[in-house]
Amino acid sequence: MTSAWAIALLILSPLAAAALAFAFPGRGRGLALGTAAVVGAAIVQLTRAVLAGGVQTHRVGGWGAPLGIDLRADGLALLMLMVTAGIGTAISLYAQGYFRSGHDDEAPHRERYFWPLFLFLWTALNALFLSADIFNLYVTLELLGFAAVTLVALAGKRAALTAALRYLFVSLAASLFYLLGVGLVYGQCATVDLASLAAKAQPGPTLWVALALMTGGLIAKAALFPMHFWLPPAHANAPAPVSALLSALVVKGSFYILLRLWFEAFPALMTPGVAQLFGGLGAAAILWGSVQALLQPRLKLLIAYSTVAQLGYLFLLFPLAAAREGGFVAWSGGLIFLGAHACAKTAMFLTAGNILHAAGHDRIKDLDGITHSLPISAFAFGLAGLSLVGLPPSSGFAGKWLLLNSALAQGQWVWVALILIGSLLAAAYVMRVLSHAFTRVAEPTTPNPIPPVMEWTALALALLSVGLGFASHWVAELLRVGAPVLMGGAAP
Amino acid sequence: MMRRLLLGILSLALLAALSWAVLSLPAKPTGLTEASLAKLPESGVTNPVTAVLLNYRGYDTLLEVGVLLLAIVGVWSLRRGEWPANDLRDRPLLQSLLRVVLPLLMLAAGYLLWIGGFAPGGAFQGGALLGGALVLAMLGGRGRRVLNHERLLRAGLVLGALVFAAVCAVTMLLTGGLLQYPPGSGGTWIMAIESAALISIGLTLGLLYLGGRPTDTTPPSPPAHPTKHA
Amino acid sequence: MMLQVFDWILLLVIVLLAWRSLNDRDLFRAVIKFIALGLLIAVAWVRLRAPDVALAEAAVGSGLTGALILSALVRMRRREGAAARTQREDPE
Amino acid sequence: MPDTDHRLYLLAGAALFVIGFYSLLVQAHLLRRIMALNVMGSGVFLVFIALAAQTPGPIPDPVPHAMVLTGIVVSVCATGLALALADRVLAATGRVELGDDEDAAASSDATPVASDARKEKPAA
Repeated sequence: MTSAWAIALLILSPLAAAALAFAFPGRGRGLALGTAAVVGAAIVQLTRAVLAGGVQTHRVGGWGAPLGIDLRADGLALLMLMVTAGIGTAISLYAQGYFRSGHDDEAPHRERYFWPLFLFLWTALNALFLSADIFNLYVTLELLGFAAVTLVALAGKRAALTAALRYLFVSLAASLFYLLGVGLVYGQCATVDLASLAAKAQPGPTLWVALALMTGGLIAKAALFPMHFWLPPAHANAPAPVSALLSALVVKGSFYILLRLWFEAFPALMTPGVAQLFGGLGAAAILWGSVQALLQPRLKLLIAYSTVAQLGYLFLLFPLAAAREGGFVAWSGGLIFLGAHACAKTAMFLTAGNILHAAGHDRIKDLDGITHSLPISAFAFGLAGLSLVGLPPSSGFAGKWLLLNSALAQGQWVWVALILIGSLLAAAYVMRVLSHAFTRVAEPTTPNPIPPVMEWTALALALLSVGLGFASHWVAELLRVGAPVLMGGAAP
Repeated sequence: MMRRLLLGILSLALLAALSWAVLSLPAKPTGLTEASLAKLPESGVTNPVTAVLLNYRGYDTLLEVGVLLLAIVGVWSLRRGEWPANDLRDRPLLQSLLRVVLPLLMLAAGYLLWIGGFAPGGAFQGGALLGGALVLAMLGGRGRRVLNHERLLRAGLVLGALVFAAVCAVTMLLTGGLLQYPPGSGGTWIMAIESAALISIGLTLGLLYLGGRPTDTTPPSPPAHPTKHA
Repeated sequence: MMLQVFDWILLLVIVLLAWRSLNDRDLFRAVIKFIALGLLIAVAWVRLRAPDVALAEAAVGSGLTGALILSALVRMRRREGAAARTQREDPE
Repeated sequence: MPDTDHRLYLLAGAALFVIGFYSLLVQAHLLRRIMALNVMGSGVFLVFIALAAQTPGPIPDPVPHAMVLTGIVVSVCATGLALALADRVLAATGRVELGDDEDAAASSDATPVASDARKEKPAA
């Protein structure tokens, strides 16, 4: 398999599987697992190629930018593809158990539509991570948004429907902000190719406004404080596997585009003020999200607010990685943390789904003794919490450690303090859940049985989130391939 | 009221920023006109817009066909379709009009597809006409046989995406490049994609009007008798 | 000169119609204005020498979107009517 | 094309975008919000097409034209999806608006629909 084939298969196989899953209802799970296999093989191949030969670019149609569209795989894109594939595979295993263990009449309907929508989501994510063209990214964003919104609505309950519609409105308006920005950029620079933009972009009114529009749209989609309001209801009311996908991957798609825009296409516009502004919003997100998480009565809402908080860490990457000194340390730290959070959050939402199905509710104060009935799930939640808080040897620790080192090296004490406070708050809300879960009760209630696969997939992801910590050196090496020039990374 | 005022001020500020941005654009932006025209002979079509849509930036269109399919999957997952309330079944004159108009619309859709290669038109415009024809048919209480054949509908809806994906794979085999057509054969490949896409686009747009999955879409029995006596 | 005047009038009407179509108290009239707006925008595409886009706008942007919204309006009115009736039966 | 002032079209595009955005924020009715999003979209497309008309050469730049065609199709898909979802929301809540208050405290399980059937006062 050449790297061109690998790139093509990463997009074509989930797309074709999505279409087939719609045409042949009932084959969804097989198609999803088949996609997981093909995508996995393609990623292995592409990783080999990238580590051996640097950034892999494929010119669609043979035209090349600016007339054509380029697809590009560098270290960052590969990391995102890997995280997506890992979580996508886990969800492929988990979902059937989830939809069949619930006790409602609509479950077959939900399962039937879950598979094509899920595969469309996967298509959109793979296409987004490989795209090097800001208009093409718009199309992937729409694909991603439609799939995400519909998946939330699949829960069918009133709260889920309302949350889905609000999410759709935010998502569509945000896409239009982004698209208007793309139009202005094209008018100014006559190209929509990320790589060519860096050479052509000169700060000026048009580009400032364009970038502000695109950033505003992407911040809303990424649910960065103060545009986070739509996230908790949507993520908390969606079916558990969907919540996991949304928190772990979907919001990060928009974050990924922000990184590409500011660090690669428009580094000329990345002033210290802009970087500090992003950092400030991230700080507010960490504090606000964590406090809200502490106050939530329901487990899924707690996890959703935790997502609001943890997204804040990702935005610390802007002030820390924009510096030439120690920039790459922060860059790799932030992105390792992204992977850690994705796996941990998936594990947590899957656990919450297990609890909902087994106990029939997810009220935190009534979780006493849940370890007795769902020992594996409780253990998975604990492990995921370990990584979320950032305790060694988890990958959450590795990511935060690198961020801290970078902040220390640059003397940016505010961020040092913030990372530590955020970790303490995370420890507090994780403990809040665990203290209930591990409380012994005299007469444990007998829960509804759930398929073992639901527990084991949650555990696998929690283990992955911890275990990735041991691979952080390797991840950093991967990320070096094609890292932005801004931080002194190796230019392709 | 306070909220409106605040949002009004915010919007005016946005308007000012946007005006500033568009007025600062270069008076003669470079664009890609020249490049598009220069490569036009190699693209397999002579309408530059079609060349962009299905050749230079054909990959965008692949994803767009995916968006269309996703939209209908989403709508079907959300609700059951409803037959239009004010259907025209008991109007014989309109019925005979439809008998003429529907085939004409389908013919026009095919025509638009065909001329898209060298004049304004193409699969999207043709598909829109086809969708319009489907809407009219539904309003007239026609097309029931097709609409109740769910398997057939699903096949028609995914046709565009699957053919497009297949062309991507075949071009990979032939030239090693995604959507890189072998020299001289661009027109044929584009026509293959567009023909399949036309059917899917038309069906999608028409079925969006139905607003849901077509289970139990047997139209309610004609309301004529009970209402007349009421 | 004539054409410049035409552009001015066209764009003025487009902007006003856009405003009215979103803020008309009567929802039905608002929808009709919205559809008319789509047709006028198709004219703008012709003025900007974009016939491909004009065709798509007239068929999809104005025609189909308009039909979708209009039929949704009819459906919503029916549902709202039903909801209002059941509410009136409530003592509250 | 000397007889068309493209800046006028660019400004009109900006105006449509802002009108749509403002209405999206202040209007509560779901249909109006969906129409507002469409108007925003038209504004964006107007900017694209006006830009294309300005480029030197015998014909307008076909690249933005193709992008707008893509955008129009995406818009109609979004409208179809939004209308279907809005209808579900109406069926579930009896309201054609999104409440501000319900989600934060909403428990996902078994809240009776009736408790939420209160309607806001119709505007005059």
